[in-house]
Amino acid sequence: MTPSTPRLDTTDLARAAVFAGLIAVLGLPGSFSVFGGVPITAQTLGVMLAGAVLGPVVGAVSVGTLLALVAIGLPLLAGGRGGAGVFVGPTAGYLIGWLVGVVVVGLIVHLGGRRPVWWRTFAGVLLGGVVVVYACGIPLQSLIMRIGVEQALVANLAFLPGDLVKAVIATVVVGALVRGYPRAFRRTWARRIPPAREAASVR
Amino acid sequence: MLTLYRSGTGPWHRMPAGPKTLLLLLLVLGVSLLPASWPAAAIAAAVCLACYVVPGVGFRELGRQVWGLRWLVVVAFGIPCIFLGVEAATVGTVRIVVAVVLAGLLSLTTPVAALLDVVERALRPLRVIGVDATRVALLLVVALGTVPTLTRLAREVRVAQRARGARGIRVFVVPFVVLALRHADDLGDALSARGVR
Amino acid sequence: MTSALRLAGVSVRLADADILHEIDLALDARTVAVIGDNGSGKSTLARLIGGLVRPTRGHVEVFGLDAVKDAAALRRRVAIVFSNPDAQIIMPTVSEDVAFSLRADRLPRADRDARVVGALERFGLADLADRPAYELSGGQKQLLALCGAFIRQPDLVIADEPTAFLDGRNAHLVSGHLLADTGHRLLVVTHDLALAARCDVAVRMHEGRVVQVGEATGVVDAHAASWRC
Amino acid sequence: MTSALRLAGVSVRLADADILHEIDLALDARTVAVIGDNGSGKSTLARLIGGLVRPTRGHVEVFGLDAVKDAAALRRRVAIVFSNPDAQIIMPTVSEDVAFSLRADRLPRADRDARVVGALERFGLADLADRPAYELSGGQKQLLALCGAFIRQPDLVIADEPTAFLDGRNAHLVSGHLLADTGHRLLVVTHDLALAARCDVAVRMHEGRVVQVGEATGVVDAHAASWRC
Ligand SMILES: Nc1ncnc2c1ncn2[C@@H]1O[C@H](COP(=O)(O)OP(=O)(O)OP(=O)(O)O)[C@@H](O)[C@H]1O
Ligand SMILES: Nc1ncnc2c1ncn2[C@@H]1O[C@H](COP(=O)(O)OP(=O)(O)OP(=O)(O)O)[C@@H](O)[C@H]1O
Ligand SMILES: O=C(O)CCCC[C@@H]1SC[C@@H]2NC(=O)N[C@@H]21
Ligand SMILES: [Mg+2]
Ligand SMILES: [Mg+2]
Repeated sequence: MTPSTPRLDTTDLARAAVFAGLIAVLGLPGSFSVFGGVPITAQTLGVMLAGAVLGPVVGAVSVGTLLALVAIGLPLLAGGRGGAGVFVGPTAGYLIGWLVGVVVVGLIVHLGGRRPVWWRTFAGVLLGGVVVVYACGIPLQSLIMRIGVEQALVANLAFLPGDLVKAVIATVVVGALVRGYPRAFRRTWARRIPPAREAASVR
Repeated sequence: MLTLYRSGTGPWHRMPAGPKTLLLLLLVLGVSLLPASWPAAAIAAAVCLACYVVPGVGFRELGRQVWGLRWLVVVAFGIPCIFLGVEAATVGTVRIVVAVVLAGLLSLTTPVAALLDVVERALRPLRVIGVDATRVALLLVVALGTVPTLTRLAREVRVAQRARGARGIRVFVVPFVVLALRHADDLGDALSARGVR
Repeated sequence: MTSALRLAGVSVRLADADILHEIDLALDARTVAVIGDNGSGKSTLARLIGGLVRPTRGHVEVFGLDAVKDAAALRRRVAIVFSNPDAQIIMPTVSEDVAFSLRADRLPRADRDARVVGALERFGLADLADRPAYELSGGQKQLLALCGAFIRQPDLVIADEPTAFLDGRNAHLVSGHLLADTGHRLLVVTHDLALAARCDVAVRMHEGRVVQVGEATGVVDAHAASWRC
Repeated sequence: MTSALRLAGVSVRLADADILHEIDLALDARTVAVIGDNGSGKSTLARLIGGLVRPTRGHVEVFGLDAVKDAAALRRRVAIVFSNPDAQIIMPTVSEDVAFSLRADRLPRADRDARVVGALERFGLADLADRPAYELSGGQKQLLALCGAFIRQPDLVIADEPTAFLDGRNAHLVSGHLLADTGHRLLVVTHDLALAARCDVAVRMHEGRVVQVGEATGVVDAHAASWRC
């Protein structure tokens, strides 16, 4: 479940672990509301950020870690849910979608190891964090619930506004990190650029 | 860390974690493949009741699990009801609930540590393709340990922001991610210092 | 007559735990230190006075304003600084972050920029105005937090272990700014007993109760004596 | 003759920034303090000696072993303690975490358990053995980190601001354990000048260079004089 090739050093390992925890904390009860059989959850925002900040490989390890913990019975999904049961319930496809999506987000945002720019980030989180997640989630939901794909699709329109908002937030957050804490990305582009050019003048 | 585990001494609790995982996996698979008909729903429900009647879990626990799925029931019944009719909706709902509740038996009756061992053992053959099972297990343990710290950091950020009159999720997420990454750097050093390569 | 800071029969319960018990306090000193062991309730007391925690019982009054009922009015007169510098930063660059503190005042842009520049200069951050805020050193970040707090010219500054993450030089610099008499009162929670001793009055806490209030050096000595062999 | 700790022409570059410049050091004292301003490179020096950072140029030798080439051998003789108590605990319960330090030794289970129990007792944690580590207070967590470091009977303990997050009482306890002469050498990075003064030798850093090495109290006084008015 957790890919570990190519080999990760301890910093990557720690980052993957911490982001798994971060996605879990974004789903804590009390922080954000949940309703319906499939929750509207800020955890998808965490998935987008994992891909955008950690890149495809470490990001995937991170989401894989979260899913493995859920599978062995820790209540880390929105609303304190967990256990092997969720992998045979109607949201199973979305969870797989997170794993595929985080890779797509990472690949697009870090394309060629370049500095993330807002439009590429937005395209990445939209494609990986929304389209891919739906593409995995909806068919499996229709399979498990034995309803038509179109019907599952209609039912899922309820998530679209929320997910678009999350994609915008993720883009803004990544922009703020690029400006405020470039070291967040140091495993990719920040490693190659000269660090902190000294103080620009005061306006 | 709170878990879904409920301690007990019944047969499910005593069964070794590995075989139990396999058995439940097979049962869930079987239930999932049942056709959409009344007899199939009855079989599924019977299997489920049989699994929960065993001492150490019991119907109370079953009730608790099903109650936890109430929203799922509403949706799993509601949507197909509109498109497919009452029979298909009922049968489908029973099947989904039974599958989820059966799979739930695993975490209900097995401590997380035992399941970690199962993961580690199950991954060991993957050594040939470069998966280091011990390392994966360590990763899971470390990730679990980050949850209380991150919860505390999230609270720290929220309090500091309230003091400055700032609100909103963007404003929350940026410092939270920075703090999380700093924590990860410290954690990475501590792992190396304690001999993890 | 009413004190600048008055707590009457205040208890705080959080998540089913009694954190503060029946606290009565009336303080008028310009600078007050709060000291005590880990977990004794110092931060909770500071948050209570800053309006971030509500009393379960009793009343908290700051400048004659009720901390619960007049929370909005108090918010404009009280600023709070915490120990973790990263948690206090809101905007990505130094000057944006300081300017954030003024956003509610709806000043003309030029005025606002002028005040930001002035404040940055006062805290020695002028050269760093456009730098990524999260990549400053710990000491610089804490100065940034002070800058964002002082720019609103608060009447009371509450600081919760403001020097915990700092080296000697920066701790000295930060405490200098906090203790300087520039028209504000100070309530500082600290385990740096040298800093506490420089305040006028100290409050010593133990297991959710105030066990001693008085002239700072005396209280600090009594506290240090409680654990030094 | 070779010193216990020897750095020859060591420079470190991280993310294209020069962090340490041409450091030459030879130290033989039992306890060494490293002091200096925020960002002066103290932590990087400690991590270098602990084998967590590689020198970009030059050589680091500890007990005659090269920190890069003999990293594995050194790992068995050197233990490191950090300031953040939350980031050092790896396993879910107190005793499991201490046992984690011994996992490479492949001891028989009974021996291992006996050593864990002994170490927990020494650090006053015996009563907490089966508690979830995240429930401990900051001070207890730091004692647990020390316990995990000392159980391997290291020849050198490196501590990076081990008391930064602790209150007076716990800081006192932790420094007592670090300074006690129980057969280990100590290299401690600290901004607590009282702790630094209790070491034999102090190293003072400034902007990535070692600017003074000598008898601790003298170096500490010189450093404090550099920023006290
Ligand atoms: N939100 C909360 N929910 C539950 N318990 C809390 C909460 N905040 C604080 N506590 C508990 O209240 C007690 C006092 O906490 P507080 O943070 O006020 O102590 P403190 O004196 O500031 O300690 P320290 O020196 O470690 O900062 C502690 O035991 C703490 O665990
Ligand atoms: N991984 C890194 N990448 C880039 N720069 C780094 C890295 N680690 C440290 N630095 C920079 O190197 C300089 C020295 O850092 P170091 O942590 O060694 O200082 P320090 O003396 O320990 O400071 P403090 O007292 O704040 O802990 C700082 O300017 C820091 O920003
Ligand atoms: O908690 C689970 O079991 C999985 C939740 C899946 C939620 C999906 S992901 C895409 C869509 N957007 C949301 O906010 N929720 C759904
Ligand atoms: Mg506190
Ligand atoms: Mg340091």
